[in-house]
Amino acid sequence: MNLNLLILIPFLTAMAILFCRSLPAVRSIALAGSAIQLVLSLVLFYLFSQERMINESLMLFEQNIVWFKTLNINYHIGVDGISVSMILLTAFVVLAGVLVSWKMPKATGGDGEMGREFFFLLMFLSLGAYGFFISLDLFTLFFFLEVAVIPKFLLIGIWGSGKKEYAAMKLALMLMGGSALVFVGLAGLYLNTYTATGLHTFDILEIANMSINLDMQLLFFPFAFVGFGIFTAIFPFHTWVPDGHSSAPTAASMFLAGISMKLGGYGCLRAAVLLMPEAAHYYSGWIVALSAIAIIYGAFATMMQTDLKYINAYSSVSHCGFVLLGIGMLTHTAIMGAVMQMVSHGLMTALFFAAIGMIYERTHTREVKKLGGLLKIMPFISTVFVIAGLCSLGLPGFSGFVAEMTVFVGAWEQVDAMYRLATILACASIVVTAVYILRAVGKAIMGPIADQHHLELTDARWNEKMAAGILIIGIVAIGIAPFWLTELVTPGTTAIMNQLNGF
Amino acid sequence: MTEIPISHMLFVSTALFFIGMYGFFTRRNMITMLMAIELMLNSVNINFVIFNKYLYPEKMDGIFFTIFVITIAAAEAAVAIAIIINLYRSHQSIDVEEADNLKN
Amino acid sequence: MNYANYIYLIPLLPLLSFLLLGFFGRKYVGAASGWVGVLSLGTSALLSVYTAFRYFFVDGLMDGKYQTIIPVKIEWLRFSETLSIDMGILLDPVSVMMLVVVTFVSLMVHLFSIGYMKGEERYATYFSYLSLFTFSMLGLVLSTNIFQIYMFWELVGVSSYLLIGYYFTKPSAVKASKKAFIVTRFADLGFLIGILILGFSGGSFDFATLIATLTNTQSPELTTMISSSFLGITLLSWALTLVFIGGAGKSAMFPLHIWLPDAMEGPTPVSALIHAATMVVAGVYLVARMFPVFALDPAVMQLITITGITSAVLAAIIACTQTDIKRVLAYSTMSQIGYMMFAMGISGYAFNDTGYTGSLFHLFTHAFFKSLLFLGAGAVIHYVHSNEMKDMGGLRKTMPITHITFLLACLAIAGIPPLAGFFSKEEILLAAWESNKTVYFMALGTSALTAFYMFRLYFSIFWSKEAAHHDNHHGEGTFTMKLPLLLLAGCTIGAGLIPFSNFVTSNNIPEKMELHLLFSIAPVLLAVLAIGIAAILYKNENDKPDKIASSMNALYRTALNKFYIDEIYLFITKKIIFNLIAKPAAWIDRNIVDGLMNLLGNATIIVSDEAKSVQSGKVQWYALAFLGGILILTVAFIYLY
Amino acid sequence: MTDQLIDFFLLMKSELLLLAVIFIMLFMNITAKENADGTPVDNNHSILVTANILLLLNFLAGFFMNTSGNLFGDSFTSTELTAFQKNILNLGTLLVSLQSYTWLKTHKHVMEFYMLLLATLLGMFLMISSQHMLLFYLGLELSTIPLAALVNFDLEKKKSAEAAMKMIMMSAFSSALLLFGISLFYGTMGTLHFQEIPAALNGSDLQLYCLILLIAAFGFKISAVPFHFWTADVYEGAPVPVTSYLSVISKGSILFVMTTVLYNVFAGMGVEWYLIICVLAVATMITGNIFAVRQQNLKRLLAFSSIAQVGFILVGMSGQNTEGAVSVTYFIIIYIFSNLAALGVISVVSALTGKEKISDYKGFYKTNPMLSWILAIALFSLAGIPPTSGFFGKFFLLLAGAGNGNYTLVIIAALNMIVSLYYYLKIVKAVFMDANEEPIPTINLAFFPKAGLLICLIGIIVTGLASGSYNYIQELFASL
Repeated sequence: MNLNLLILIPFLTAMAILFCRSLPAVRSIALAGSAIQLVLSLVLFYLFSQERMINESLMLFEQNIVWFKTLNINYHIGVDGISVSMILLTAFVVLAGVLVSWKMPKATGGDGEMGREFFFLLMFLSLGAYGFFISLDLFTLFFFLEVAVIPKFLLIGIWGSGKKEYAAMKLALMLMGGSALVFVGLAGLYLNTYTATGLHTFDILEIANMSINLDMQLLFFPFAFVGFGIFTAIFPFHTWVPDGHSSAPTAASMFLAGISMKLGGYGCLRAAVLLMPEAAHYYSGWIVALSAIAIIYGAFATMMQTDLKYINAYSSVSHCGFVLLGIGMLTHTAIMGAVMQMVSHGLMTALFFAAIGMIYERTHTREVKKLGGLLKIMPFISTVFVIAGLCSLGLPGFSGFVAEMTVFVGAWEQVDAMYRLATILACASIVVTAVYILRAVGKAIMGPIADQHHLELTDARWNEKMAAGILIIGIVAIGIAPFWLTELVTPGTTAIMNQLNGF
Repeated sequence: MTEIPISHMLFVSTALFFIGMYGFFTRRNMITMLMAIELMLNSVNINFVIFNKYLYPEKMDGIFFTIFVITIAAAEAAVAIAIIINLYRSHQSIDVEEADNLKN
Repeated sequence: MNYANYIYLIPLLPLLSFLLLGFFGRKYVGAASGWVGVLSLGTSALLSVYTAFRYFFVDGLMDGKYQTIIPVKIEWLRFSETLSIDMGILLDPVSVMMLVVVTFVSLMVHLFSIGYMKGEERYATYFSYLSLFTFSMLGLVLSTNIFQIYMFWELVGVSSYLLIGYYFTKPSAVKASKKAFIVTRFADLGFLIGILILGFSGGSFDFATLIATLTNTQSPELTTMISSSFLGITLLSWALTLVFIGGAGKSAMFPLHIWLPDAMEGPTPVSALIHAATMVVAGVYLVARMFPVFALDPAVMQLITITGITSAVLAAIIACTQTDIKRVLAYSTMSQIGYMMFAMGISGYAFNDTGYTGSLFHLFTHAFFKSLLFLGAGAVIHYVHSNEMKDMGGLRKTMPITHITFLLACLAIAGIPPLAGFFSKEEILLAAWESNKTVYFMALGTSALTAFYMFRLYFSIFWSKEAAHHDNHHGEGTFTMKLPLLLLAGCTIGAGLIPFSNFVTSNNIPEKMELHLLFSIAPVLLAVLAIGIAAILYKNENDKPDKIASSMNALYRTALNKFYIDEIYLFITKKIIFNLIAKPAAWIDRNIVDGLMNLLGNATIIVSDEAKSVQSGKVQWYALAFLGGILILTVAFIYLY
Repeated sequence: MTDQLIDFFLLMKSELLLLAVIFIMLFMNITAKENADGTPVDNNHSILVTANILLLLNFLAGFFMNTSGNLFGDSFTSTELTAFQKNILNLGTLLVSLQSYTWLKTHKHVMEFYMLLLATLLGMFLMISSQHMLLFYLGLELSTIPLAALVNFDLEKKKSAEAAMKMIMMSAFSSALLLFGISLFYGTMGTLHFQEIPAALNGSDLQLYCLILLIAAFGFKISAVPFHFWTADVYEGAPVPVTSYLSVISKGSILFVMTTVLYNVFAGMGVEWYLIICVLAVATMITGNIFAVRQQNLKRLLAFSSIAQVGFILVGMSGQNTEGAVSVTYFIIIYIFSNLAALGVISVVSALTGKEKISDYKGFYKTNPMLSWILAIALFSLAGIPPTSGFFGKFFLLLAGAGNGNYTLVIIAALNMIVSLYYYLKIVKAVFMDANEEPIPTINLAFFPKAGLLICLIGIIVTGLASGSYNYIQELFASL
């Protein structure tokens, strides 16, 4: 399969959108485009599974085109199971995001709702994500990582709510900070590679086969890891998450939390841990400590939030901590868990934001205190909310459980007392998670109806039902039958483990 | 007649240069500042000439440089004065301290 | 018919009915929802009984021992070479026994609910939740793998949450459901860590492998777990204690019991199913499931004993003072589970295992009479529209069937022969007598208290004052409500006669049941005495109970307020966790962590503002700066560098 | 003799063509018709069309018949590289000219504008080709003095006059210092010929001092801190097209020369100038960014941002390897496109409405979506956000800088990118997100500015994604 299609389809969709005049045309094209993306990613999944049976090499469907010859920068793409799972996640979230945005959020500054620009930016964002996940060249990887920053800024700033400009600016600057650190890390890595031709290289597979000078690894690993970590809300650089997520329009929140935060985790794994394994061992204690703090501290901070979006945003901090915890533990199971948690959190948090967006669109408030008894008024949306919540607190049958448990089991394999303590703290967060999720559910969804005006509100429309349905299918597919996902990612994670154990 | 040592010459030119610079920093009249610049340029000219004469008498580089510097200084002064005149039209003053509307 | 051909249907049928009712119930099935549930459950129950019959009488027993049969097993999630979650079905005496109990009681509750829940807006949803619960509970009892049990453990927790919060517009119901979930979740945290330790150090999540490894004294895993310790306690003890904490949470053992009384906010049939017969005994089941491993560690066994007996006594005392009939029953449940628990604790493995058998026997019988009590209470509540004793009285005439069945159940729980409770309780008391006299006397006291408060309940409901004139629009209930009462009453009478140790023992080798009639004299006499006291105090309305209550004011108050345990929890959560952890965390995040980020930005802006004056607009100053730059470079590079 | 003559013409092709254009303009100016009352006929449009066509032809001619060789006793050189660099400047000038259409259309002295402008360009060409300090100095002055006049081109504006005064004073001062340095160089080396200097370098303190003076003069022209103070004032006071010209063409030419001079002529003092450049780079980046953060006037903001950009360029220059030189040249192309696109929009708006403040641009998107996007993309390119070419430019600059092993410098540069993003986004925010009661009215662009902006836009997008230009520059430098 030609992976370029993954970039091409969003690109063509975006271009087509530019030439549309009316909102219905725009969103139909966007819907068609994202549906094609989903089909494409499913086809990719199928073909990948087929190919995997006969092809042993780490990356499949590789393509390598020389880009900047003298700098040895290539447009090198290919996928392994981890990328495929991320691509699937992206496709699911994109389609759901487009569906949720059927009725456009209101824009400021421009003319009317600016549907064209909105969907254009959404497509652009998905292009960045796809490109990122298929890149096998650090330059390309970094290129796509940064491509996604500006659309986020505009989406939040134009269509957001609340302190949107502040949030947009904060998000853009902090992510840019992350990129800057990533840049330093990658550039340092690049300059310490030596190929047969005497040039440096950005090629991930080539670097993986070299041994980088240990001092240099120790110097650049923190840059790369923290840089990517900022995208995944590493403590203490997570503060863009609450503000950014809560101010963003629904679809943008879904993209941000569902896809964008995964870029970081994927990058940490692919660029930092895979390429600098010795440094990963050296710094793993730090990573684990920071992520354990993020998990438990994020969870406690969530308890005090009263805005639904803030609740989910802070819980994202906590949940993404599991990703970093899994990576930091450096055991095969834990890393696999981290990957699964990325997929799971992506779907789950997108669903959560979708539900919150639907509630907000109708009630015009996200304050838990002003909501109540929604289950009676809008049973579908409330059920979606509860499902997202239950997935978030790790209920078996949903993806969250599978991912978290894998991380825990993997984390427990590290026998050192400090790691154990971190694991126990992380485990403890499941209780805190239950507390804040149930508080939110109990107040907003259950309980007496808070506002009699809410009684006139309607339940979900077809597009919203479809959006939620798509995400729930994803969540349940992992929750009920995780084996396909583990099978998919195992070769990739094994390669990382071999790299980690290879010295 | 004994030859004047190069250091004497250089002393003169350097002194001239810094006198010019001092003038440039302290004078408030723009025309005077231009004159100070001329002093600096002339010190450079002296430099060129004496280096040429004392150290490298076989080539004419220094002398030529001097000629060009003199020419260009004239052109520069011409444009500068034109600008100053124009400035005077709008500001009614050629006090450099008063031409500070563009700042921060 | 091979087990593998049909056995998976037992849990899957309720799942199907859950999906059907959950997705389409409200719109398409409507009033037929109840019957859908009954149908699926009925099939499950029939299959279960068939399985039990086959297992116990046809092919379970080989070489004088009940075999562990695993007809279905698939690898669900592989963690590493040794560790994986397998989904499977495990048949051994305990699980088969539980299978029968769960499906049967669930079927009864489904039946009863058809009448009880009639006219509810979310009728279909109710039955889908019930089906979900039954599915989860069946999955739990059939688990082959400790992680599988944990998964279904969580699922029963959430179904319980959904059912307690069924009346979701009632704030108290919402609160109770939240409390139930969070408290058990807290316990599950222990369970989870216990699982992690066991899995990592024991080398497997699989029950069979785990038990085989750890009971083998030569195995390196056991050696490691016994030799390595943390805070002076061996790893094995840690693991088992933590697992037990999980069980204690689910089984509402002291001090994790606080959720159970509140859980009575749910519809009464739900309480009968979940909070009396099945889910709450999961803790006991868990200990039984891993009994060979638990038996390795006397310290943990002692902990189980202490927890069990404390809960039994405490709950019995509290039950004497409560006025809400469901709460009385809830505390009685807790007390009875305490019985089962300490019986587990005092039992030995393979020999001297009367406690084990007694515990499970009691679990078995208790399921019947306690669900009967709850359903009876449900019928009463349905009739009088209140939970409070003071609103009841003299109902024996208007509700004859309920009255008789309720009386039978009360007698059974009080341990009056030849009802079911007598046999199982005697077995437990016997075991206690043989192992620990203190426990025995405490248990005996509890037994008497049980008889007392049960009859206090019985007399208050059915005797006491004359029946008030309730608007009797639906009579005692429909046939579907009476039938389960009668069936359960039948079981209450008959279940005790089963020679239980022929089927369930700790090492699965059948033993002959012995009856010690002489030994039984004391408990029975005590029970009768207690019933007598209850009759004097409560049969007719009088002020004696109040006098007695005021005469031991302090104790009464403390018991009435449930020993203030709720308040302690409230203090810890609200005051300490909220105010000292969560609030500061949120504050620090906004003001310090985020503040630092903002500070960076603001500092840049301030510096920028301040620096602007450097650009003064004076050309001479610019030239000076120019010269200054040159001088600095000169000095730096020529003289310093 | 004919061969020599042909060589002469070919080698000086760029300069001669430019001269030809200047003379055509001069001729047209002399023969301009007058109305009956003695005022000149208003035929600005046709003059502008002619000028732009001539510049276009000039630019196209730059692609052909480029030969290498030396003239004037080896003090003038022409190579593929210089031809390419000159043509970059040609393109830039063409773009500036296209964008100044709106402004010049109503201006009284169009011809003079072009003559002065092209005279400075000629000076830059000479500078780029120079192999001797004398020629270099002549080129430098030729490119500076007419610029001062250009800055004053809105004769009636107070700001314009002040800016011009500052510019001429400062440039006179800096050239005096430069000359002082050159004279001392002469004293120590006895030659000012670029090919002979490397052999004469001995690394003495005096030579180092001279080098500092030389770098200061460069620093003045490219506005490196602390020689940058004039920049903001002049940029603000000058007419926008002149600002554009100053910020990209003038700066670009000096950077070309600086690269050649430092890399080739003063390679022997590499250790010394490397450190100086590093210090300047850090100071420039930080100062430029810090000052830009709080600016309200767009031109002033872009002035400081261009200072910051120079800091980044200096980081690349500190790489001291082929990548360094290549990335600097490459970045200048990108910078020309990006900055001209941004200033082009501002130029049009300023010419038509006189509004130059950020707050004036609130709600700009509502009335001028196309211009807003161009402005935004240009700013993203300046900030170094992909997929614009600015990303590639910055990436390669910093990579080249890091290639010398100075990671600290790269880290500082990377952090500065964040600050710079802040103020660029501030503009974007005003344009896209803020509501405004009285937004700038919808602007109907004339053909020339539109063409200019579109070329910039295409340049911004294509230069990066298509690796051709980078590889070409790489070949040019490698062939030296």
